[in-house]
Order: sequence, then C-alpha cells, then structure tokens
Amino acid sequence: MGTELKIVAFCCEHSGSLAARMACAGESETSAGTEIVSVPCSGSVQAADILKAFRSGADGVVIVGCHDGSCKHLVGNRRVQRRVEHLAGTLKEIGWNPERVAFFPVSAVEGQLFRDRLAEVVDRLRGLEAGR
Amino acid sequence: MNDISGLQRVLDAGAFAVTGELGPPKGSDVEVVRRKAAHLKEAVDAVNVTDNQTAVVRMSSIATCAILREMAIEPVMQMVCRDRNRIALQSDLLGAYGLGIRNVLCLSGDHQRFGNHPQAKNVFDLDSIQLIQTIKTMRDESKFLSGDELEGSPRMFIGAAASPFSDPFEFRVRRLAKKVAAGAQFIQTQCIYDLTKFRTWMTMVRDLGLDEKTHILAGITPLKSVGMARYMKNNVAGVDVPDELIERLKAAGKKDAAEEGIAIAVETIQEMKSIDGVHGVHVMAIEWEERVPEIVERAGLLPRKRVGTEVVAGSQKNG
Amino acid sequence: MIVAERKPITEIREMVEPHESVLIVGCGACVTVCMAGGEKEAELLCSILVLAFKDTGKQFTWDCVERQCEPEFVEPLADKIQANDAVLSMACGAGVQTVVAQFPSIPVYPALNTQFVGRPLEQGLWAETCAGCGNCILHKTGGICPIARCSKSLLNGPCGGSVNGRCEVDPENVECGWQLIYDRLEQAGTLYLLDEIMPPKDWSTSAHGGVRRVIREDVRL
Amino acid sequence: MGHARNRESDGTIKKTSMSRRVLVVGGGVAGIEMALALAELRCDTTLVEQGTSLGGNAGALCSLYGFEQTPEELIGKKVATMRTNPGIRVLFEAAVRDVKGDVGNLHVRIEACGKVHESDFGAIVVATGFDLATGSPVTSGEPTAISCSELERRLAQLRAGNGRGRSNALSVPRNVCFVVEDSGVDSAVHAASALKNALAVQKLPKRNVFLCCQNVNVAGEGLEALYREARASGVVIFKFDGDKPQVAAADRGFNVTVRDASVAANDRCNGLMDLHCDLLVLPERIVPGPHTPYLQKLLRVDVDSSDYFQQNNVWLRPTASNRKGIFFVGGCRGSFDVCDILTEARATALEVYTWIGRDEIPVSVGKVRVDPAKCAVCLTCLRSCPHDAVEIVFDGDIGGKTAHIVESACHACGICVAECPAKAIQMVAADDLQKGMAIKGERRQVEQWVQN
Repeated sequence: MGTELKIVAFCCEHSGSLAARMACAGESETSAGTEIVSVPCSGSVQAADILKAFRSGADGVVIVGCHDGSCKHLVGNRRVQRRVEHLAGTLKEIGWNPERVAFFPVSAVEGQLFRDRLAEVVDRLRGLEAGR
Repeated sequence: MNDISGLQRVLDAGAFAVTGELGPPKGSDVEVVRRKAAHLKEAVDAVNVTDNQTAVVRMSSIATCAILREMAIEPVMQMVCRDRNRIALQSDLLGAYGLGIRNVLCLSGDHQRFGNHPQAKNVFDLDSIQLIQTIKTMRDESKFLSGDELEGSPRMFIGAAASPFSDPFEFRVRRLAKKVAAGAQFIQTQCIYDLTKFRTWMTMVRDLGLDEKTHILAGITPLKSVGMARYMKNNVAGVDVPDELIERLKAAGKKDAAEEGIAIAVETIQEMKSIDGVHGVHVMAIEWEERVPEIVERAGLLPRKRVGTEVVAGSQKNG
Repeated sequence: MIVAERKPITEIREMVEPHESVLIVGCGACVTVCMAGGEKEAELLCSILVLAFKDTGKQFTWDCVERQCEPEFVEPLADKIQANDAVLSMACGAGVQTVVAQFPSIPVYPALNTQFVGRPLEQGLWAETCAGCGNCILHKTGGICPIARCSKSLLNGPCGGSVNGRCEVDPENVECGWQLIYDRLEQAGTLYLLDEIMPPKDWSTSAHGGVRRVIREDVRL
Repeated sequence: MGHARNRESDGTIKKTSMSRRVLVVGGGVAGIEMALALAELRCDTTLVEQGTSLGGNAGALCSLYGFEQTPEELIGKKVATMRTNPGIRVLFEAAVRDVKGDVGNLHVRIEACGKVHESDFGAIVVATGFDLATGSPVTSGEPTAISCSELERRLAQLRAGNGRGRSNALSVPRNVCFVVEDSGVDSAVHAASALKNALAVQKLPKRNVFLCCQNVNVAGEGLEALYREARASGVVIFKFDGDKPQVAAADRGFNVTVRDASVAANDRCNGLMDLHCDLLVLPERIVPGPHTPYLQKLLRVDVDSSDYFQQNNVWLRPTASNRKGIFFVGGCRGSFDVCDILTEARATALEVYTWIGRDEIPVSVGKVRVDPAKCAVCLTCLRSCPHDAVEIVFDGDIGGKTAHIVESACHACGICVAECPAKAIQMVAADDLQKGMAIKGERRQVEQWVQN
C-alpha cells in the first residue's frame, strides 16, 4: 500500500451520510483519508464544489446519493449524475482520468455497500496513481 | 446555331420526350464525359448535366454542357442556388447561352451537409422559384433582376424539378403551380416507383390544369439491386419504393436483380406513356448510362426523331 | 437572446498558455441565461484552469460583470484587468470586443463560441429562431421564420427534402421549417399566402450587406 | 399577491394561516370514501368528478371480492350518505384547471359544467384511480376473447334476467377458460378478479370453468380462502411456468394448450393439456389513469418508473406527497383492491385532518436566499425546483423581477443553488454549517469548503 489517498465524499444526508456513519462505526481505518461532507441532497453538489475539493488536494471525489427513484427531492440524484458525467468529460479534457470523480447510490442502511463502493473507488484510483 | 431549344421543339411538337442524365466527372478527365455521352447520344432528346449533385464537387455543369454541344448532343444545364448568388447565376446563364446552351433546369440544390465539403458556406441568395422567375425576366423582358437592360436576351427553355412524394403532400402541387407561374416550361420529377401515388399526384396536377401549361417529364431511375432499392427508400427524401418492387428484385436473385430493375424501368416508362399529362420521361441511370439505349428501346421509344431541325432562327414559341 | 457555448478546454488552454496571470470575466446577461458564461461558469472555468496548470505558478482569477457589451459595466474591472497579463472573456463576441476596445494593451481571448439568436425549447436545449436578417417577414410566414428555420433559407415553400415534418439535413434534430409554416397557415385558414411567389429577398439589410448599425437620432446624446 | 419577505436567517417558525377546506379529485371509490371520512371529521370538502356519476372503476363491476354487497349496493349507500351531508359539495363534469398559491392556501381553479369555481384549499387529495387497458386480441377475427369487465357486465345481465333464456346462455356459455399471465405488481388484483369471476361462473348451472395462471398471487387478505373456495366448487386450475398457453380459434370457441408445471413434475410427462372452451376471458392490464401526466404537471409532483404517483420512493409516505398538503390515494398510486383502498382512504383522511388542523405551519425561514441583484431571472430555479418552491416576483429594492423562494414549500434541498448559473442563490445554512460538517466519528469543521 502506497501513500494514503485523499478522497472527498459528498454524501446526501438522507442516505450517504447515514450509510457512511454506519460504515465508520465498526472500524475507522476503512475510511481513513476519506473526508465525508454531508449535504442536504446529492443534487445540491455543484461542479464547482467538486473542483474545490480537487484544488484543495483531493485525489478523488465521490458523490453518494440515494438509489434511483428514492431521492427525497425526487430528482436530485439524477441531476447530480448528469453533472458528474459532464465534469468527468471536462477533467478528461485537461488530461485527468475521468474516473477521479464518481457517483454511487446507497440507502441509509447500506453501510457495507458504502464501504465496498468506496473501496472500489480507492482501488481504481490506486491504479491511476501507479500509472501517473 | 439554332435559337430555339431542341428539347422544346420535341415537346411542343407533342412527341413523348426522353431525356437522359449525365453526372460530370470528379476531375478534369473529359473522356469520362464523352464516354457517358456516347451511350446516351442516340437514345435521348437531351441530356441533363448535374450541377455538383449531392454537393460533391465535379466538373462544372456549364463546361460539361459545352462539351456535349461539341458532340452535337442537346444539353440541359442544371443550375443550383446553393453555390452562386444572383450575380454569378445571371452571369453564368448568359455565358451558357453564349456557349449554345438552350435549356436550363433550376434547382435549390442539395445541402452541402451531404457533400464532400460540408464546411462550405452556402449561398441560397435566390431559391429555385426566384431563379426561374429571374431567367424568365431576362429572356422575356430583357432585364436583369436589378431592372437593368440586357444586351441580348438568352432564349432559354426553362425547367424545374418536382418532388411529388415529399411533404407536405397536399402542398406539392401548389408548389408546382408556383414554379409554373414563375415560368417553368418543363418539369422533371423525382424518381417514381409508386405509380398509384404518382397517378394521384397527376390527377391533382391536371385538376389545376398544370399539364397544359408545362411539360411534365417523369423521373425514371432503374434499380440495380435490392440494396439500392432499400437505400433509395430509406435514405433519399421524397423517394418511395413500394415493398412489392423490392420483393420482385429479391425474387429475381442477386445475379438477375439488375435485369429485373431494367425490366421494372421499362414497364414504368410504358405506364407513363398512358398517363394523361405526362409528356415524357427523364431517365436517370446513375453510373449506368450504357443501359439507357436498351431501356428506351424496350420501352418502344427508339429511334429518337430530331424534330424540326430547320426551324428558322427567331421563330419563338414559349410555353 | 444570444446563445453561446463554451469552447473546448484544450482550445482555451492553448490561448492562455503564454500568460502568467489571467483574469476570467463572465457576463451576467444572455450568456448567464444560456448557462455558458455566467458567474457559475466563470468560477468553474477558473477552477478547471487552475487544475490544468497545476504546479506551473500560473495565476487564474475570475470576476463577472453585469453586461460585458457595455463599457460602463467593464470599467470597474480596470484595475483588476490591468493587474493581469491577459483576459479570458466569457461573454458573447460583442462582450469580448468591448473589453478589447477598452484595454488596447491587454490580450483578450474569447472563451465562448457565440452561436445564434435563439430561445430555449426546454431546459438545456436552445434552438436558432432568428437569423437577424434586418427585414422581418414573420407576418407572411405564419410567425415561423423560413430564413432561420429552413436549412436552405428558402422563401417559396419546402424543398424535396421535407419528409414527415423533418428536414433531411438532420432529420433527428431539425424540423422542416416549411412544414411548420404550412401547418400554421393551414390552421389559420390562410394557406393562400403561400401561393404568392415571394420575390428575391433584399439581403442588404442582413450581414451580407456589410457591417450594420442601428441609429436612433432621437435618443442620441 | 403580497409576499412576506424574511431576510433574517434565524431558522424560526413562521406562522401561516391555513385553509380548512379540502379538495378531493376523483369520484371513484377512493374519492367517495375520502370525502365521507373527511366529512365525519367535520372538514369542509369539495369533490370533483370528471363524469356525470360517482363510482369509478369499482362501480362498473358486478361483484367485489371481499364484500357481500354488490358494488352497486356498496357505492349506492355511500353516495346516499354523502348526499345528506352538507359538508360535502360534489361537482360533476369537473376538471382542475390551475393550482397556485402557498402551502396551506392552495388556490385552485375548477371548471365544472362550463362554470369556473375558484377557492383556496388547505389540502388536495388526488384520487383519480387507475385505468383498464384491454390487451390485443389473441386470435385475429372471430371469435374474440373478452375482458373481465365484459364478463362482469354479462354476469350482471344474467342476474337481472334470472339466468334464463337462450341469449343468456350464449353470453356466458358452458365452457369458460381464464388465462392470467403474471403481471408483476398488479398480480394480486388480477388474481382476485379472475378467481372472483371464475367462482361466479362456476356457480351458474352446468358450467365448466378452467383457470390457467402463471402465479396465483394470494398475498392479499382472504385471497387464499377465495382460491380454496374456487377449487372446492369445481374450478379447474392449471399453473404454467415459462411457456405461455397456446390459444387457437376453433369451432365456435378456442383450443387452449397449457403445460401444467406440477403435472409435468409429478407425472414425469410433458404436462401438456388441451382444453376446449366456448369463451376465453383475459384480464385487462392495469395502467396509470389517463390524467396522470396532466396532474403531474399541474401539481408539480413526480411519477415513478411505471408512471404511477407516489409508488416506490421511500421518502414519500404512502399517501403524503413531497408537496405539503397534497395527498394521493387509491388507484392513482398503483393497483390496489377495494378493501385496501377504503382502509387507505380512511387513514389518509386522518392525516389530512391533522394537517389542516394546524394553526401554524412550521417553516424555517431564510435557509435559502436569492440575491435579487444577481438574479438573471433565467427561470432555471423555477424549472428545476422539485418542490415548486420558486416563484418570480417584483422586487422593490432592485425595481425589477427576481426569483423568490416560497419558504413554506421549500425543503432546502439545495438543487436550485446548484443549478443557478448566476450564483444568485445561496444556502445560508450550508455555507455556515452544513457543508462544513464532516462526520467521521467526531464532527469537525472542514475549513476549505467555506473558504474560497
């Protein structure tokens, strides 16, 4: 394992944040190096927020929202996925790997899923780091 | 040099006209023109020369027409509005007349998106109807579009195109009426495969009395294969190939599909002869000019007679 | 309104490459509404360029003015602009040139491609609806402009490329303008308007007539 | 319309008046029950019905699974009670044309028999029901299969004519076969309908009834008993798996070939059964009501992937929508049987009563703020707000129009903040607290989000 990667996770307070809390309850190492930022809805995360995270040194940014059809604000998770896709394209344009930003859905009780998906992202980013 | 168009003489004499089509080469090889033209020479009354069709750059229509004149073939010069403004159109028209070209077919022109220079800036200063009107004014009133007097007016036989099966269907005949009112003396239609629908359209044409004001030449394009039939049906706007024709080509098998296509073209021409108001056919055998004499012959339209070659210069008869 | 779109980052990158400090200037008018160059986009582009030129020491900052096509709105930025090596304007072409006119010694680059005068068909989809020909004929064509909405700007009805209400140039995305005109006039019972031949258009009032100006003597100071 | 502007961001609770009137949209069994329950709770209720009579889908049936009474009796009784209740106003041939206004005071324009009625309502209950779509015919030409509704009509006629006469015997002939394919979420309702009707036909003299089904969903209360009763009274039930029964038109009827899975498994044979029937019955598909898209747009609510209201989103309690004061009951949310709908309507009535019984609506003030000086009035927020909490108003300070957050409707989700191209909308709480809150065992401030 190389140097620790810094991940910023913008989490919907109705799903991602609670799942994250669950994931962290057992062991704190899993998410070491992961900054969890709770937001009122994944749809409130702007491209600018994600870029700010990168500017302050994040290696990867994940947005964690509700499953499709379960957004408390109906469309927030769908909106942010569009935004993430678009931003990934822009990152590609500046020569970054678009996989540095990703969206994944969890429900409030899926702590394990949160951990697994986050681990996948970290693994992918490790691969990228090696290639850089 | 005759002052009157040979094609006009054929049509005005009431004969069933046959015209052919020639696509100029994508280069300066004049032999290509001569070879294609030689196939058509004895089979048709006039040869239509395309003007950078589908917006692919080719030898200019005006120059190719001049080459046909050298071969004693009556040319029909196509003029599209896509590439020239009113200054160039009028200028080229005068030049064409000076070179002995007597027939002009006015078209809007395919959009450059379909061609080999999609980055080009299009012009469309005039549309086809305005071009017809402009040429008519030059001929009949001896005036430019600007109102300035001409020194010698071009006695052009003016043609236009009609796409009977494009949309809105009900407007197609009205648009034809506009072209006729603007001065179109002959009309070449888009390729016809659906005879039932074409008959309906011709009824609408006759109802407006347009068949008496203009000469309608039905477009005939022999199908070479099932693939071509499908392509025409699905990709060419305003062309509808009925399924039973596609079935006929399929039934003929891969080897004989081309022959079946020729047979269909022959039958279609024969049908056309029986439709009231159709004054001829325009055979567009795309890269298949060598088969035109056979088609025309089998349709019972050979030999072509040269009508009134000794018409005195100055005797004018405009439709 | 004027509809614009941001240039590809690679192109913007090449433009600003030679400069050490660049001020990105957004515009609060049309390009904010069409989401190409408002405050949000200016901030975003700034962040993207910071990341793109990470560890090069280049400085990127951003600001936004009310309407970049008016010198009075640009003026307050004078100090900021002068303190930078170059300006990256996120306004339409008119806005870019206002900044250019005001700051002769500073290179000003366009970050947007100005597209057309149009309107939103839905959120995130804009379409050209006016060609700015300087001689409006909408009253004759059922309120639908054949110059902007027919691919060939025909004035006397649809060409043969009109099928099922779509334009053959791009059937998936573009409606046949003439079909729209036809339907509209048919509904109004004024189809006879189409029987009249519309004469060649006087294009001298359009961009083809040379650089245009509008002068209102009564409001001049 | 004046707007109280709260510039303070103190998270206080704002007092808003509340209209005590309730609007019920749709005069089917859900709407009727809703109106009755509300009237019992002494709520002033208006019911709008698009047609000229009440009863909806259930009213067209000839029997109701789970009820002794016929629908006619059941609904007739309820309608009679409604008539005598002065608290209920019914508008026929009516449609909701416009919904405006604030939470607690939704201003609704109703068109009924050409007349326009405008009132403020504290709550709107949508009970527009589902629709029945007849499937495409299994065989071309004659004879054709009939739907369950058609069968019910014929059974009703039979009952009216005491089951005698030649035409009656023809309308429900001797051998009747039902084919019920698995229909996912609607299967319980389909199974109830098929079992109920199969039993009804079986009870007629000298009838043979076959029921071919993919999955008898007996999940509903009493369905298991119904299934047993049908079997016991002589209905022959075949259960097929993947292979759909083959239906072919035959001499005055149909030949149905069905592969019974259990027969195939037990007897080690192919399990193929050939049946002949005189009449083939196929249940209709249940689909969202025809007005769903219209109401969705008008009320600015979401529909699920199968185009019903409310279903599947865990955040929407069964009948309370994301818009405060707007509720959905009955078939407009999916396929439910009449028992469930009546229970649901009663429960929702209580919820509505509680809602309009408030003197004040808790509204956190100033969570989301628009800077009118920055607002380009581009309408992006208006279009993208999922809660219809944005309006365009005149702002005296800037002397022009600006977007304005309707605080009572706002859920502070921050979507408009993210969408605004002029950065004119700020989440006050987010800037100060929320976005800076990190959870990871302990809560701590992440400075960089607030800075820059």
